[in-house]
Formats: sequence, structure tokens, C-alpha cells
Amino acid sequence: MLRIENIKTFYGNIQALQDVSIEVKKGEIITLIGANGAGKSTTLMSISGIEPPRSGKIFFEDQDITGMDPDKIVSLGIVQVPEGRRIFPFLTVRENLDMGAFLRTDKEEIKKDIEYVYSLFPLLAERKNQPGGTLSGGEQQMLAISRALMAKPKLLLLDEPSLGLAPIIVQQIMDIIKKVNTENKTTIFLVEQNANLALKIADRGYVMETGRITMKDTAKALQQNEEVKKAYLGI
Amino acid sequence: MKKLAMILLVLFVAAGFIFAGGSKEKGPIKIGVAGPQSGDLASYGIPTAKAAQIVVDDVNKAGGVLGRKIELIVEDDVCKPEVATNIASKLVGDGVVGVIGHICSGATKAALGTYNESKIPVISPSATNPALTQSGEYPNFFRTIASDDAQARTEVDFALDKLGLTKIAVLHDKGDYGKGLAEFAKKFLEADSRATVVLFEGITPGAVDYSAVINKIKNSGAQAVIFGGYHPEASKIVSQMKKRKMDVVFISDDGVKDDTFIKVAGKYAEGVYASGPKDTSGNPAAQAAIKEYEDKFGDKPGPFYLNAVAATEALINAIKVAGSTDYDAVTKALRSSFVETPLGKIKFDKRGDALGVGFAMYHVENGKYVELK
Amino acid sequence: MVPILETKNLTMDFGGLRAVDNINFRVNQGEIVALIGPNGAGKTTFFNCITGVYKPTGGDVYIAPDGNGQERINGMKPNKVTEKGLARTFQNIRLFQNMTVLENVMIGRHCRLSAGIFGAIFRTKATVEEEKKVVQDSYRILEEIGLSKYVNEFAKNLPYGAQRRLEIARAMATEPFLLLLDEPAAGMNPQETNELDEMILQIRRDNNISILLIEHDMSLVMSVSEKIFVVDYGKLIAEGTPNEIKKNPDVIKAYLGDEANA
Amino acid sequence: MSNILKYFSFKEIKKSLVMSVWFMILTFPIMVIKVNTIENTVIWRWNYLIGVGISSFIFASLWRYMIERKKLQGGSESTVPLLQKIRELGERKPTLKKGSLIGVIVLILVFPFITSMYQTGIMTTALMYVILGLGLNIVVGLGGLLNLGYAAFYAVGAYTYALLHIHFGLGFWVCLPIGALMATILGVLLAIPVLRLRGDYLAIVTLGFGEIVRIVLENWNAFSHGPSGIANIPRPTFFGIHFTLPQATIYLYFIMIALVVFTIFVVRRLENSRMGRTWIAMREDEIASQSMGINITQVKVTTFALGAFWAGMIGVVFAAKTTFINPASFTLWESIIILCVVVIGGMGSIVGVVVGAGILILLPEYLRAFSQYRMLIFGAILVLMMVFRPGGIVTSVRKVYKIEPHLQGGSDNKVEDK
Amino acid sequence: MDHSYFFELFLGGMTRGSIYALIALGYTMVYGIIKLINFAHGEIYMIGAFTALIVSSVLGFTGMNPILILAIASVLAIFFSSAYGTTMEKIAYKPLREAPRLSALISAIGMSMFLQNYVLLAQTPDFLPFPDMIPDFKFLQPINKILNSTQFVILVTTAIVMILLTILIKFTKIGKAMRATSQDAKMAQLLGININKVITVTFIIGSATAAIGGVLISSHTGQLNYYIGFIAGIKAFVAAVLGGIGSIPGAVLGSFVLGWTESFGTGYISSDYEDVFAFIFLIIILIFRPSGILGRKQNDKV
Repeated sequence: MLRIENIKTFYGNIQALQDVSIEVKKGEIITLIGANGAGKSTTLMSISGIEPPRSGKIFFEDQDITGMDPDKIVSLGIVQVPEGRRIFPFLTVRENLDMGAFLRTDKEEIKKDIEYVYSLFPLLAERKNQPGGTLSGGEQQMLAISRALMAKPKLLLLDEPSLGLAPIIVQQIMDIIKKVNTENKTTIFLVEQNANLALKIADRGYVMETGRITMKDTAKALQQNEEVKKAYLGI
Repeated sequence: MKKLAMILLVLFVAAGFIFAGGSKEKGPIKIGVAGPQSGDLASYGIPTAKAAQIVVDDVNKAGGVLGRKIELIVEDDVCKPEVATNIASKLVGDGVVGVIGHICSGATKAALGTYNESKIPVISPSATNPALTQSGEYPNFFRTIASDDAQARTEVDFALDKLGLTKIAVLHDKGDYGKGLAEFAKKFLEADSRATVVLFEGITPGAVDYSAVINKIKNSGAQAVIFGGYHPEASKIVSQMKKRKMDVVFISDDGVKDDTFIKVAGKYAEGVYASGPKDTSGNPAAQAAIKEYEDKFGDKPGPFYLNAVAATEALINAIKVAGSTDYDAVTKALRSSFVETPLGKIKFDKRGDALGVGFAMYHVENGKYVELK
Repeated sequence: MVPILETKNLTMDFGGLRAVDNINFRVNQGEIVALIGPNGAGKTTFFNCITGVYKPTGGDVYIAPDGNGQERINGMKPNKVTEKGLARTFQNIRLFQNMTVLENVMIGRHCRLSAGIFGAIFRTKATVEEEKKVVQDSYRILEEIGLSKYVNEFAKNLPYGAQRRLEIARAMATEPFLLLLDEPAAGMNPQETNELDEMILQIRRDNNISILLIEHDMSLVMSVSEKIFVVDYGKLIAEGTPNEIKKNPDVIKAYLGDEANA
Repeated sequence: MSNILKYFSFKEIKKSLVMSVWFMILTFPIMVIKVNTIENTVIWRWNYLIGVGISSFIFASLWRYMIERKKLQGGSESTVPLLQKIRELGERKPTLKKGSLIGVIVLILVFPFITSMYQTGIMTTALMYVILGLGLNIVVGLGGLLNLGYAAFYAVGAYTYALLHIHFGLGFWVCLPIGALMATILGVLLAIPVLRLRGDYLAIVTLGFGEIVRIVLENWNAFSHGPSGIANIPRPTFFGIHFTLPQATIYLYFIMIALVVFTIFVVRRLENSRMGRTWIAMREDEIASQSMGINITQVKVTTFALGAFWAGMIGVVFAAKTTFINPASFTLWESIIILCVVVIGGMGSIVGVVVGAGILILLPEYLRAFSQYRMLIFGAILVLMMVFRPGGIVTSVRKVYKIEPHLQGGSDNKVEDK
Repeated sequence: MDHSYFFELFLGGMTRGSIYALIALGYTMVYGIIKLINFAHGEIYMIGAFTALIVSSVLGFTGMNPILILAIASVLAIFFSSAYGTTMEKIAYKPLREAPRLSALISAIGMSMFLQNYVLLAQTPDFLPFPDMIPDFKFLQPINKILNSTQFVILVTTAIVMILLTILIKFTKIGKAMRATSQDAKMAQLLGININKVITVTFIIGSATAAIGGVLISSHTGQLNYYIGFIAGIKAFVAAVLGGIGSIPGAVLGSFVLGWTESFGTGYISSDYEDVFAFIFLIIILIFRPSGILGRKQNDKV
């Protein structure tokens, strides 16, 4: 579904990604784990077109999307929930959700989808007229995921959904991700610091170190891998 | 190494050129023209330069003065004192024997010190600040325009003697010229028991709206407004007052006695009084000068054109009379010998004010300024 | 012996929102205390009230650096609080990104220095000596925290974990009696967290200070802290030793969840 | 090379054509139709349309080439290559550096003797802007506080000298420190109300403050002589000796050289001190600096006062140089020009300010040939400079603290000093 | 206290405020989206007024109905102002989006100088009379000593523009996208919002309101030159900051407050210090509310 081929991405003159290649198959959950600053978020930003790679190619459903404008990429069905949630603080919960459906014109369907995310997160329905900025961290994460779902993504990119959340919330979020994947058949590309969590729900995983992919395997195999265990699982 | 040496070499060569440019030699007589040539006040400075050019061309065509041609050096001071001092030293360095300018009083004051020390006479067509001639600090300064206090006197006398007004509001644009004039007007009015100044205010030039000031005028019960300033603000105030159906006499100054004012204010200009230099359009010299300008540049001459022609003619005449470009001789000639100019027969008094240049009151009638006798 | 930090009925309102609600809280000499709770529970606001970033709307904050004689510090400016001996780190790293690692620590020394403008211009003997000493002291602190190899790097070029540690180094440079750490392990991998664990203990040992931390990483909290306070919706819902907290049903319900012991 | 060639492809030419048509439409009313509602005339200048078309085509092609090149270079900024090369050359060959430094010093010293009085005057003005730039650089470049009312302090210095001269007959040298001090006091007064403000709010308040000072000078005749200004301010004397004009011009030039050296000396020392570190920290992050024990209030007040000090000093020099002052010399534009000196040169860098002042003050002087197009060109240069070099011409080089490991008793770690 | 005097000053202040508001809106919207003080915004207003002048004098020769001329001139003024606004954005601001804020400010200042001198050179430095195209309304006759037709038109137009803009921002899709972009541009991109388009639209709307302001004020004062934008721009900027820059209702409120401050300051104290009142009032407001009257507190998350 998504094929990244040898991309190199730069911030100014500093190279953030070196020959990164990743493949995502339809319907799976794949995870990218690695230390902070390894280039995980940059990978997602490259896919979304915010930080287009200087060389290499990215294909989505066999279409070359390298260097495409971010809004075009979203319209193809790739939607990202970036690190830190980035809720629009002065828009209401409902307006935040509307922004998720920005590119859609099917009013009826949008209404249905809003009902759907309210059913996923009943809390959001309660607070639909509250500004996004007044929600707690956990609620904001729920809103961020809901907002992305409003775009009807074929591929959902999630960047550190567990960051800075209470353990109880982290569990809920992970359950929802799994649910979205199985119920909606949404393909998920999960970037996580917390490798333990990520490998638990993922089908396959990639390990990234200083801008390079150093390992790839099924999630199970990675969980057993001694190096991964030592470096990322803290066992 | 080579590169750096080259840079240094170039610098020195450049310096050498600059040096060479400053040297004096016996050639044409150089006269400086200084005033704003760019920016928003350029419309006051450019006619001066053109006037000087027309006069000088005529003189040169007739063989020059003292057997030498005259060369003009035009410099732009943007009406800023700090630029004016630099320009002054540039003109001094270029070896001018006299300067026509500057245009704005502030810039003139700043530059005069430099000319004075270098013994160069300066004739301004437009700097009206009284201190320039009255303070006695600028012996090298002359002007072909009357000073602000003379103008204020004319306006006040007119308001009291001819119109018999008793309650007058005095406004100004906070500028050098306008405020100075307004203050004199206020002083003269207060010295006279016939009228009272009911309001003395400065308005902000360029403001989008003057309704507050106009309300204030209305509230003060003034019969008339004496305004010191230029025509853009004057036309805004006049038209806003008329739109309010206020029946207040508007008396203003030379800065307003400009056909542009009538064109801009349109129908609202009707009935406005303004003081201005005595009408010399009947003077054949003035008619000739205006015609020459129109032939040469294809449009109407701007403000201070005739004053500038007069200034240039006076300077050249003085050089001719003096028989040299020597400072003392030239200034003496300026003070002693009459010269025929578009402003009439003029010479300068001890302080530098032109004798024979005075003010008259004008009245807008049917879209034209008409001199009131 | 009185607690070195004590809050009595500390309350902070933002408009209609009560972010901190009547919290009574103590840190004793030499203790490592943790403050946990869900996001938005008011932990960082609590920190900000103590360190002077916010002025609390109710209640009091007292400190007693040498264990006796409490001093009330409500509403004191943050720089004054730091001078009194409370130093902190930030949840989202707030290093001086375009300064070198050494300079960052030197800024930490700022409040213990005295050179003024005239000293700077005339390079008086005292100023020159002081400057020399501050470089040495700062370097020594970097060595202790294990960052000396980065000394002349810009802070922004440091790896993430090192940035977190530099924040601690910078705070230590102010010579605090109480160090407040706001989510020091956020964004660290397990290996780095383990190192942090040791570092916190070492800092306490070497400098004889107390530490207060906010943290979500339960393994860290449970292993280093002697006492834990739990807040939810601005209220204190539990306090106790790690073992007590782990078993507290309120805490499990509000914060830890079922898999807390994993 | 292939990069350049790319810009002559058909596609690129088409793009440039589209842009040029757009510009022709855009400029149509203002360029082509000249109306005069006074004379009620309308002049159609179709030839201008062709001019706009051709020049915008060239401009568009160049523009896209330059933008593309800038993108390829990446966002990172360094000093302009030529200056960078000079800097590197100096580092590689110390003797050459010394030699050219001596050359420059000699050039500076002989400058007024080999050029005209006019050139000396212009150079003196440029030197004044060097100090104004350095002073504002303390506030904006180092302190990170945007100040759009800097001309007010400049005015205070100038009026201090003028008024003290009129009322008490005080001379230049006495007034120089007094003017600086008065501006400093005003700096403190301004700093107090604006302490809580940041960024653009600070900018507008300082702008307002500058305007207030100017308007008061304009209106309060009894105090400031109003808009007609104060004339006949004496030039500096030398132990009571009065100079002729050319001598005074040269004298003032050397006074400025001395003051510039003095300013650079002081600013450099401040920059590399505890105070200087505080500035950078405050600029980077106010809350973190406060938490490090920095008294932001005090630092801001000091910063404003220190910046104002230099403006006040130069104000005195200004009054002495022009011998006449009026409020019109201290408008918002003056503040803006000084700000441009700082930003164009490169914020926070002393060399940058010197280069910036050179460009901004000397360029319009030497653009005199273009007279009326001068300000147009100047505006365009400001835009282009910022678009292609947003960080200014010179990037600042910071002091690197040397660590001497042997002083660190019992140190195990080796210092990897680079 | 004289009530009718007070009322006149009040209305005068409101007229002034309406004009400031039309310009301040553009300031505040542009600021909201790209956090740039668009110093050249006043010049857009000036270009709008100039375009209207040029169009109306060309059409004036055809002997067309003045109201029709006014309508055509206004539409073209809006078109050209918007075109200048967006072109300016593409040239002077877009390449600087990642650059330090001050650099963008200097670029804006350069643009302002350029546009002023461009108009000065292509047209004239002199003041030109602006034709009086707004008719005297019959129904205003009883009160025309207090409120004339032009003032009336200014007040009504401003009110209509405000209402339309509020609806646009609050309820339309593009309005929501504008708000979203102003709060977090990167996130807006990640949701498929083309921020370049949003920015362009912002400049178009801001420039259009400025052009309306330009036409109205020139009708009011009856004249214009190349420099009118600068002073009006500064005042509008003050108004926008006073109300809380980035906030649309704030810009309107700030403009009115500024207009009244100036009007009452002039009326009851002295017009000598008109601008001083405005600035002192601004400073006082900012001391007590550092983010302006309706501004959002810049919450630094610690």
C-alpha cells in the first residue's frame, strides 16, 4: 500500500533521514520504534509531505506521492496524528472534528462519522461545544485520533500517541487503535517511543537509529530479539 | 593575498578620484541650488531648480557673466536639516559662489552656518521663518519672499479692519511654517482689543478625519478660522466645515494661496481668504518667465517659481554689479542695487529681506483667487 | 524537624477553573518525593505555584532550607525562589538552545554571581576571577552529570536524553536544597530511564539535597521515590509509600489502570 | 550549470511569461493611466506597459532561479561568502590579517585628508549610525526586545545639548555624558511600564513612546522651541579652541572614530560577560531564565537603559554636527532606519552593524545619481535582502570558553575541545 | 456638559473608528495567520484609493451616473488591492515564513517604502482631489449638521463588512480553516488544508476591506496622495493591538475605542496632543491587559 524507497530528508543542511525504506501492507499495523531524535517523526512528516525528501521515492497505492503538497496527500487518504496531539485550542471539539473532514463534501456521511467517533469516545460528545484547549491530555489525544478518523483515512499515521499520558489512558488509546484497525480496516503506521506497547499491538515493526532503518521483522520476532530487548524494552 | 591587495588598491584609486573631483579651477562660475528634489516635498524644490536653470540658460546664451559661463549644481536636501548640512559642505567643496535655496526653513537654518563660514551668499525663494533675517545671526542670508510675521500681520489686519471679526479661532498644522505663522497671528490678535482668540489648536496632518476639531470650532463660537499650514489640510477642514453647513470665515496663508487648493476643495473653496505675495502676474517679466517655463517643460510652473527666478536673477545681477564673485562685493551689491525681476524691482534690506515684496489678501471668487485691494 | 517544603491548602484558580484544590503537601529533608496523576490533574500547575511562575490564589507555600524556621514564599518571583534554593526542570525541555552546554550551566550559576556592568566593562580583578571560577564550577557540574564531552556543543545539537540531563545540570548549578523535576523521563527510552534512575539517586547522595518529581513512568517513580502523592482534578487523592500507592483502589481507578503492575 | 540551463526550458519561460502578464495587469491602472484630477487630464502611457512586461519577465526568471538556489543551499545561514572568505583568510594568514588591519587603520586615519569635506561629513554620519546601530543592537539583537521608538532617545540627547547650551551655555564635551545620561534615565522610565509586554505589543508601545516624545517636542514650545527647532548649536571645540568649518568637520570625524572604538570596546566586553550571557538567555527563553534566578525585570530595564545611552550620546553629536535640530529629524522613519541597520547587518553581530550602517547610510548617498528613484530602490533592496538573506549579512560569532582540564583537580573525563 | 457637543464628538470618533476598523481588520487577520505585522498594509489601502481615483476620473469623462461610477471604481479598487496584497505576500513574505520574525518585518517595511515610491513616481507626489460621488441623502437633511451622508455611508458600510466577515469567519468552511491555520498551521496542513490558499484568501479579504476603507475615506476627506496609507496604517495597527492583535472583534472594538479616545481627547482637551492621547491610552490598556482588550492571553505552557 505504502512504499518508501531510499528517502533522504534534510533539515537545512542536516540530514535527518538516510536511505530509509519502509513498506506498509494493506490492513496491517506496522510500528516504527527508536530513540528520540532517531528520525521517526521526520519519516512521518516526509510521508505527509511537510518535509519532502530530497531524494528517493514514496509510493502510495502505486502512485508516486514524492514532493506532493500535503493537502493532496491527505486527499489520497493518508492522515497523520502528529506528536503532541496539536488540537486547535480555540476551536470547539465539534469544530476540530469538522476540520478533520475538511476535504470531504458528503455532508450526510460526515454526520454519520461524527456520531461514530462520539460512540468511540462518548466523552467527546459531552464536550462538543467546549474549546479544544480546555480538554485534558488524554481527552485531547482522543480528539486528535477522532479528528483524523473524520478524514476517512486509508492509512493512519500515529506519532507517539502514548506520550505523556497516564497509564490508564495509554491502555485505552491502544485498544482504540486496535479497534480502528480491525473494525474499519484502516491501515495503521504507528510511531512509538514505548516499544513495549507498540510491539504488542503491531503486526510488523521497524527499528530506526540515527536516521537509518537498522532492523525489520514481525512484531513477535522483534519482541524476542536480544538487542531490541536491551535497548528498547528495558528488559 | 592578491585579492586583498586588489581591494585596497581599488579603494585608494577611488579615494583619489573623489579627491580629484573636489579641486577648484578657473572655469565657469558655479551656483548651487539646494532643496528637496525627491520625496513628498519635491514639488516645492523642483520648480526652484527649473527656475534657476531657465535664468542661467538665458544668461549663458547672452554670453554669461564677467565673461564666464554659469554652471548650476543642483543638490537634494529632502528638507532634512541633517542632509542639508552635508549638502552645504558638498556645495562649498564644489566651489560655488552663491546658493539658491534652501526651501524649508529648518534645512536652511542648518545649512546656513556652513555657508556663512565659507562666505557664500544664500538666497532662498521660500524660507519664511522670521528668525532667518531678524535674529541677525545669518548675515549671508537673503530671501525673495516675505517672512511669516509680515504675513500674519496682513491676515490679522484684514480680519480686524476689513471683516470686523471679534471671535477668532487660530489653527495650525504643528509644522515649522504653520505653527510659526499661527503664533504670530495669535500674538497680534491678543495685542489688539477688538478681537479675542477663542481657540488655539494644532491639528495632526494626515489624520483621516478632522471632525473633532471642527466640532470644537463650532462649539467655541468662532466667527472665523485663521489657519497656518498647507493646502491639503486646509481643504480638508474647509470642506468638512462646509459639509456641516457651518458658516465660518476661513482665512489662511501663502501655503493655501495655491490654485491646487481651489481644485482640491472644489466648490467648498468658494469664499476662502488667503494671504499671498502681491499679484505680479501683470508684470511683463513674470509673464515672460511663466511663458518660458511653459514652453520649455510643457506644464504650469509650481509654487515659488517666480520667487526662485527672482532669486537667481538677483544673485547673477549682484555678481555682475560687483564685478567679481567676492563675497563682500556680492552681498554689498545685493543690498544696494535694484534688479528687475518677476516680483518687481527688488533689492534686499540690511537683514536680507527683499524690499518691494509684500503680501496682499486674496479671496476665492468663482474658482479663482482674486486679489483684494 | 519541619519539612523543607510545605504547602498548606494551596489553591490555584484560572477564571472559573480550579486547577489546584486545597493541597497539603510536604517534602522532608533528604527525601525523594513523587507527584503523580493523570494529565491535566494540576501537577505542573502545582509546580508553577511553588516556583513562582504563578501566584497561587489561596493557601501558602513554606520553605525551610536548613530544617528549621519556615519562610513563606507565595507570590515570590521565580528568580527569587531560585535564589532561595528551589531549582526546577521543565516538562517540555526549555534549554537555551542556541547557547553551548557550558553556557547553559553558567546561566545556572548566575544567581550565585555578582559581577555587574562596570565589572564587565572595566574587567576588574574580581570579575575576571569570578568568570574563571564560574567556568571551572560549571565544568565540574557537567562532569558529575556526565556531559563534559559535549561542553562546547550547542544545546540544540545534543541527543534528547542528554538534553534532559543538561536541564538537570543547569538546575543543579543554582545550588538548590530542593530539586524539582517535571517529567524527567518523558521521551527517554528504557535504557536512558534506568540511567536517570541512578543519576537521581546519585545527585541526592552527592549533594545532600531533596528531590520532588512529576513522572508518568511508573517504574522510575516506584524505584526511586520514598513517598508518592497522587492528584486528580486538582485534589490530593492519596499519599503514601510506593507499595501503599500501588494497592490504593482510588489510585488504580483514576490513574494506574489494571495493568499498573506490569 | 545544468541547474542554470533548467531555467531556460520552455516550461520555465512559460511560467515567467505568465508572471509578466500578471504584472502587466497588476500595474495597469497606476503605471499606464496617469490622472490629474486638478487639471482634469488623463494621460495613457502604453509604452510603460511594455516596459513593465519586459522587466517583470526578466525579474520573474531571475527570481525563480534565485529562490530555487536558496532552497538548495538549505535554510542554514552563514556570513556572506566574500566576508566569510576574508575572515577565513585572516585566520589562515595572521600576518596578512595584521597587515590589512594596519592598512584599514591607516585608511581610516587619512580618509578626511584625501577626500573632501563632504565625503568626511557623510562618513561621519555613517559612523553615527554605527553607534546607533550598536546601541539598538543591545536592545534588539542581544536582548531580543523589539524597540521601534529608538529615535526618541536620540532626540533626548540632541535636545539636552541644545537646551543646555541655550540656557546655561554648556559646551559639547560637558553635554556629551549628560545627554547620554538623560537618555539612559528616559530608557529606564520607558522600560518600567513595558516590562510585561512582549514581541509585537512591545513594538507598538515603543513606537508610541517615540511618537509621544516627538509630539511633545513639537508642541511644547516654551520648552523645546516647537517645530521651528533650535538653531546655532556650536560645533565641538578642542580645549576651548574653535575650529574653522573644514577643521571642525575633520575633528568631528575623529571624535566619531574615537566614539565608535569606545562603543565597540564596551559592547564587546558587555557581550562576553555575565550580563551578555543573561541577554542571550533572556532572548532564548524568558521563563527558563527566570527559573535560573535571572531577574528579568532588572535585566530588561538595564538593557533599555544601556541601549538608550548610546542614542543619547549620538544625539549630542548630531546636534553639534547639524548645528540645528527640530523634531522632524526624530520621526518613526528614523527609528526604522536604525532598526534596518541592525537587521540587515545581522542581528547580534558587531561587524554586522558596521556593515549594515555602511550599506544603509552610504548607499542612498551614492544612489544620489538616481535621485528620485532612490527610495524606491532602497525599499526593493530591503525586501530582496531579507528574502535572500533573512539572517543579515554577517552572522554573529560567539565567544568559546576555553576549558583548561588541568585546573579541574581529579578529573577523569578528557575534554574533547574542538 | 453640553450634550449635543458630546454626541457630535461621539459620532466623529465613530466615523474615525470605522475607517481604522476597515484597515485594522486586514492587519489583524494577516497577523493571526502568519504572525506578521504587515507594515505595508496601509499602502494597500492607499493603492485601493488611488485605483478608485483613476477609474473614476477615466469614467468621469463618459458622463456616467456618479453612483454607477462609484460602484465600478470600488469594485476595481477591491480587485487591484487584493491583487497587490497577494502579490506582495508571494514576493516579500512567503519566502520568509521560516525566517526570523524581524526579517519579515523589515521586508514589510521595505515593501511599504517601495509601494509608496512606486505610486509617487508613477503618479504624483501632490495631493489630488477625490471626486465627491456620494450623494446628499434627503433623509439625513434634518441631522446633517451632525452626521453627513459620507459619514453615514462609512458607518453603514463598516457595519455591513463587519457582519459579513463575522459570518465568514464563524460559520463558513474557509473561515474555520482560517482559524485553524492561525492556531496551528502545520496541523491544518496535516488535515488537508492548503495553507497557501488560506493565506491568499486572508490577504484578499484583508486587502479588500482596506480598499473599501480607502475609497470611503478619500470620499470623506476629498483628497489623497501616495502617503495617506502610512499614517492610517500606523493608527490601524495601534487599533489592532489595542483590541488584541489576531482577534477580529478586537480589531473593531480597538478601532472604535481609538477613534473615541482621539475624538474626545481633541474635543475636551486639545488636538495638539491627539496622537499622544491615543498612545498613552494604548500603553495604559496594555499595562493592565498585556494582550489587548479582547486578546487571548499568550499562555506560555510551562
